[in-house]
Amino acid sequence: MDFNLTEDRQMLSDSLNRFLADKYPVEHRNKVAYDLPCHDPDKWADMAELGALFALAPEDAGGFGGSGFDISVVFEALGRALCPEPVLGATMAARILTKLGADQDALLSGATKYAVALAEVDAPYDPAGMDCEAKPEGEGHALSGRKTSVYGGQVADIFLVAAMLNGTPALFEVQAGDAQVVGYPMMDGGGAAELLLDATKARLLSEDAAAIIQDAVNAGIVALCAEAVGAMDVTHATTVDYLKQRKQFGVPIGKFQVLQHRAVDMLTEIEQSRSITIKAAAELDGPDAARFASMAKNMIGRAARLVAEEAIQMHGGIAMTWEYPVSHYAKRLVMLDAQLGDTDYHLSRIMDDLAA
Amino acid sequence: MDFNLTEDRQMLSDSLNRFLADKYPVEHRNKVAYDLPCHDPDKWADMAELGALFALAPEDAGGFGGSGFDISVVFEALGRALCPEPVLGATMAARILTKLGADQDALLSGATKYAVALAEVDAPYDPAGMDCEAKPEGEGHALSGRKTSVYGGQVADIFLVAAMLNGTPALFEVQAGDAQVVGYPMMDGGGAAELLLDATKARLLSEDAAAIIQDAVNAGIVALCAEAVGAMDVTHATTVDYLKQRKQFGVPIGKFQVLQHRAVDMLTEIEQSRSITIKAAAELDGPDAARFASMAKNMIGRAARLVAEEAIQMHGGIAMTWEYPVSHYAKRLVMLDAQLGDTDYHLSRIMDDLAA
Amino acid sequence: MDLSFTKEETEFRDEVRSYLAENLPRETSDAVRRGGELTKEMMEEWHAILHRKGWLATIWPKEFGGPGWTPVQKHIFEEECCRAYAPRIVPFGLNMLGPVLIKFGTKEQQDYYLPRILDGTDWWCQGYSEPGAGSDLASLKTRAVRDGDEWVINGQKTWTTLGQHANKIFCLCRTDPDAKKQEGISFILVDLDTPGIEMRPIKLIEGGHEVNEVFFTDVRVPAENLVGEENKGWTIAKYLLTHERTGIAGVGFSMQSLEEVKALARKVKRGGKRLIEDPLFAARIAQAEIDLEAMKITNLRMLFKAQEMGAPGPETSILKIKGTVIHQELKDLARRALGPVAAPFPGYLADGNMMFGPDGSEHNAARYFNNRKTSIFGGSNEIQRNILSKAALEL
Amino acid sequence: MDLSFTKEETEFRDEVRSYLAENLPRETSDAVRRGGELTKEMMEEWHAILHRKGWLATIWPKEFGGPGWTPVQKHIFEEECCRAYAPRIVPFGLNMLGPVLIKFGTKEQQDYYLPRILDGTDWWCQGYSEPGAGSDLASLKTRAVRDGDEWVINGQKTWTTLGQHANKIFCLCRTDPDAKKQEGISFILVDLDTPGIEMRPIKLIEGGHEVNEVFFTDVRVPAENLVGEENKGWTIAKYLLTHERTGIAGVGFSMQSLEEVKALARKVKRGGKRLIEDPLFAARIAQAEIDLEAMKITNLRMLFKAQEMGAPGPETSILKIKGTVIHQELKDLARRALGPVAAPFPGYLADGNMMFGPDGSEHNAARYFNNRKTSIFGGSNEIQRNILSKAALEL
Repeated sequence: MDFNLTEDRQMLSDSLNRFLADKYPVEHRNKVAYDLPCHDPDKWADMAELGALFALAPEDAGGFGGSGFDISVVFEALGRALCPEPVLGATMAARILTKLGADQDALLSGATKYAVALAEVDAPYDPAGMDCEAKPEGEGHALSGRKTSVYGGQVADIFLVAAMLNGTPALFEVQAGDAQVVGYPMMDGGGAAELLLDATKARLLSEDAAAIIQDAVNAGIVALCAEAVGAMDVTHATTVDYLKQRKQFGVPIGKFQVLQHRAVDMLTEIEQSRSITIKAAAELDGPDAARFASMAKNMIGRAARLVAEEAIQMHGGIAMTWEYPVSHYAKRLVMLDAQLGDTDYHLSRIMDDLAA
Repeated sequence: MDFNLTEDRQMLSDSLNRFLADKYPVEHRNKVAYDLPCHDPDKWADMAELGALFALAPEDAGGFGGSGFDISVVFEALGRALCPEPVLGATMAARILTKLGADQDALLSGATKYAVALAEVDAPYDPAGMDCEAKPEGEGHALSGRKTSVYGGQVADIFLVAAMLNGTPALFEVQAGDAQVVGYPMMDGGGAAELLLDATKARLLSEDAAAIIQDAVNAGIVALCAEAVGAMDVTHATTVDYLKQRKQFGVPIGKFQVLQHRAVDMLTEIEQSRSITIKAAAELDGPDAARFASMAKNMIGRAARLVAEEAIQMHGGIAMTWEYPVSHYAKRLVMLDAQLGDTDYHLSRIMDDLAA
Repeated sequence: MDLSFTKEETEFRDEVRSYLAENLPRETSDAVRRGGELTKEMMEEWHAILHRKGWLATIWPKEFGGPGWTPVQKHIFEEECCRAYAPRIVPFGLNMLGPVLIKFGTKEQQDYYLPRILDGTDWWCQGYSEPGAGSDLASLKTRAVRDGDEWVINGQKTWTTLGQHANKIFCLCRTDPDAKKQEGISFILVDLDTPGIEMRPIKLIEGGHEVNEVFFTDVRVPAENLVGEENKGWTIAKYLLTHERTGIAGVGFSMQSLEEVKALARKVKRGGKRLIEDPLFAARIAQAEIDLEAMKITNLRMLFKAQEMGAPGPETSILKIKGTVIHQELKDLARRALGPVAAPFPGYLADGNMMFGPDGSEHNAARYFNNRKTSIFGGSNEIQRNILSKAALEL
Repeated sequence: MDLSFTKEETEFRDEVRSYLAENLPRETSDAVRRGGELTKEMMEEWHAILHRKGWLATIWPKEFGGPGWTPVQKHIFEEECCRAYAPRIVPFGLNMLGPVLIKFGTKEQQDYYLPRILDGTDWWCQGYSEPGAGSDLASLKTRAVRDGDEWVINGQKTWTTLGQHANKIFCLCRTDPDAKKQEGISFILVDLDTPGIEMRPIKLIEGGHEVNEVFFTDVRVPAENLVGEENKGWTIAKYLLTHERTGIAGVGFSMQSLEEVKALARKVKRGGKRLIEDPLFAARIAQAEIDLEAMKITNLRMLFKAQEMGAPGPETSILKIKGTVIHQELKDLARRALGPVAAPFPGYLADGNMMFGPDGSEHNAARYFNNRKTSIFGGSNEIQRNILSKAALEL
């Protein structure tokens, strides 16, 4: 049993945290985050150079990481800085390409940006209700349908798209130039796209892709949970600082016992969130990966909302303003619940295990 | 709009509260509540004389009340005193006998004690899964099966029993002497019985009794909710008093802001509980009676648990003792959730309305 | 006990309902329903319509132009306005300054200002909060110094709602810096055209502009703009904050939100099923509905008590606490129901084909965030709990 | 990062597991599983079995008879004991007085008392709490006055767990009434056979007898029964309260409870369906299971940190707060699952046919109520939050 990071991961964590603090401060972040393309190519290249993307794949796939803890180290740093760059898509794509044994050098170097298109408007969390369909056409396939909420899709070069093929979820590669991509910035910063497919040219990657899709989702969940833990840490620390500085009725409001206990309850939920994220990361390559990912995402959904709402409430009006960074942390913390399955969805998956 | 009690109800409330405070103090209550027969015949007769039972039926059925507010006035007083006498059975039986136009003088005078047997071990809250069955025999019927948690059954003279007749819930009258009655005291005081029926002689009261049963349950729910409101009021007041008197670290613990806010949150839930109970009482004879009864029982289940647990916690060890009355209030508040449908059961009924 | 309205009250409700049906502009109610920001013109038009009917200054005494309603009538009116998706009346002139002038103002002030509030000549905003003084209002620092027959004001106000539309502001200023905290404060009226005033927008968490900062640099206003006595402004401030508490439960708005959530959950699909068939989501709605149903009665009970006693008691803080919690919960459900498609910034997917939920639901995430304010402003829920603890529980 | 045990730790776990399988009396584990009260004989027998194996004084140094385990081994041992439904070891001699004597006792005290703890000659109970001093332990009033070579003790102790089985009690007494609150307190050992001691049972909320009041009237004990220095008892009290914090999360007990709840929900029927198929109840179980899964890791993380740093940090209060909340929630579910048939007082329906749930579930309501104590004793959850606020957040 060892809860310390390995030396390599600790170095990556330190350098990424330092880079983001220096080069991606919140003012810059806010400039990038809320207007298309929600992406800073220079910083992206710098991050790639630091190894933030190489960490997403194992050595024999061209990277130097690829485990759950590699992903969580990267995303905890992104979360601390609220970095809106499209690393989630890269993470999920790297999992897929690794499983397929496909070349991903361009992904890991940052040269080519990938996005993974799974969700649909009527089936946002589960491929079960997916409508998007693939038909053989010529040597390849043609996809039709609408994929929604494709994170990073607004700047992606290549989409990995889930679509039904002969009644089974399959995975395809679609070039951005071949599809209609409607990008947009999100409420909590960062971009996404709607991907409109109308007999769009596609290359089949995997015919029976349910397991690969689930694995990519598990990895994405570990990423989002670690991001949330990083963002919660900053939010909580900022709130505690504020409690020490802000005075009302002549004393720092941190002297009010009600706020003390609520700050402690936030801390408790954050530590529980950190724990379950560690567990999900540890199990990512094991047989129960989906189960622990669901547990983590459920708990993060609850804890992140609590931390966001309590941080706003305990700050009073100031955290309701765009000017004050906590407002952006709060938005991210609340909105990430709806990425890759929300609290209720993942709880229902654990419930399914129970009835079995 | 008028939220004052009528003069008659106010008088009944006052006299019942006074009687219980004088003649049924908690020491006496505890003596009666936890040992069979969980019943004090003298006090029962006194309460009947005060009109506590006559209030349960309308004038043309021999009483002087019978509305939701009559029931809630009686039970709020019972709740304040934690009175364990079997009034719930009388209330539900009076509703049934009134609907059937049957004579109930002996019930209202207190001479004959009724209990209503609806629940079964595998169908505790809903007649839907009922197993107990009725077969015609001679001029009457014979019932077989086990009814559970028959409140007041340990001292009942007559049981009104729900059983399946030709695939439909029907209602029967069973004399206590004809059945096997296994009485027991309950964790929270007061008695109940298991009613074991084995081709037991029964008189058919109503062949298609689903609506009558539902009405009796609705009335029982109004009773339980009002009882809970009374018990919550006392529990909360006792807790607030304790906060004022008990000192730690040199100050009354009521000066600690955390306890202040939690006492306020208890108050808020109690006021909400009072409101929904008023609503359920007001609607008891209307078309939406079951819906509002479910709403009330759901909210009471949540609020009563909160009030009980917070009262214990805020008292510290003392409320963990048998000696200190709050422990008995807390038990009653927690355990009444499982009578006539718990929080989850009633929530699911409101959910059913939604999907419709 | 009788929860129903009297015959007169029911008739009144029907009258309000049909008046709203005939007079509330469809375009305006649609805008309210969609949840975006209203234009100034829409607000002014609705103000004028109510003014014509005499239903504008609902809490003013009859002799000053109020309709002379009972608390129950006011409640009915508010509830019907919500039902009809009427805009909220901008309260600063009508519900805040108006009652203050009626109680504390001179005859001249009443004669001059009250008609201008009613006919919309003046749009008032509020100069109460300051950057350093939130819930602890009495620690305000903005100074007003008497210089001849003028006040010279220096300082800064914040959270000035809809100040961008206003031409006047009423301010609490410190006029005696040596007095104890709550003493030495005065209530002063200021024309926003006066030199030395700068108003800057505050961008809110969701990106909207509804509040402002106001900076005062040597702003000179006539001495007669003082309301009430010099250094007695705190009395006025307290009166203003506790005077009008019907409606603070926001029951009407929560009822709107509940209907929106239900409609959404019936429309949204999750893997072939309607969201409303998901037991976990249905449980959330049902729970909120039950809480709201109880809150309706709690609201009426406090209204009844206020009517019986002549004034609302401290328990009305319960309405604020629980009312905002319920409303915020419903706003959370409205965002949650949309799942990931709640994320796009409103306006970016204007193309009709890009819409996901019912018309207007693209604002659901923004509204969720914006509504976090309701448990903070007007006396935060923490302050309300302090009040209840002291006044109702005597702790 | 590595969440798995080492090879040695895994082997140790297997060894513990098989030892328990072979040596824990079936009758005893059944009694634990059923949840009623254990007999004194069962507890003493289990004490002797562990003593024979050398696994009794798990936190004592090796030279005093401890097994010399790492924190992880202790954790594994505790978890395995829970898995096997072993009785909880009575902690007062082994985990409380033992470490105190080892750190503060004289050689004579160690030589005399420690072996008697191990071999079960002495059953110790705790004289800390007083009626007027709960969380505020330092305000205790029981007096000990030196008279020649004796202490004369007067006062009252309460919440003395299992005092009915004990023959000795260790007490905190005020020995200098003029000193400041936390000073002037001494730690004194008392034989319960000494004249002037009366022990009275306290009946708990659910009707059980596990705690007592102890009254001291002119109780004379030898001067050498003082542990440590006179008037320095507070140091010992603090040491004792903060010394041993592994296990405070109660993860093993929560795992037991979770399995019980699952088994129950699979057996209980509601209208033709198994309770576990009710989405609302299943959601409650699933939620508790997730919280517990996280708590397992939180527990290990703090254990790891304690092992790395040599001592547990203030964050261990998180284990107490969240650990008790999760356990209490599971006890609530166990009661809730039975519905109305949780109500009968245990014992009244002894006839096998009258049983509703699985064997032992008739105690579910009683256990729910009894377990409300866990968030109160050993430093209430409110005190734990105060500690965290100060020590971890520096507020």
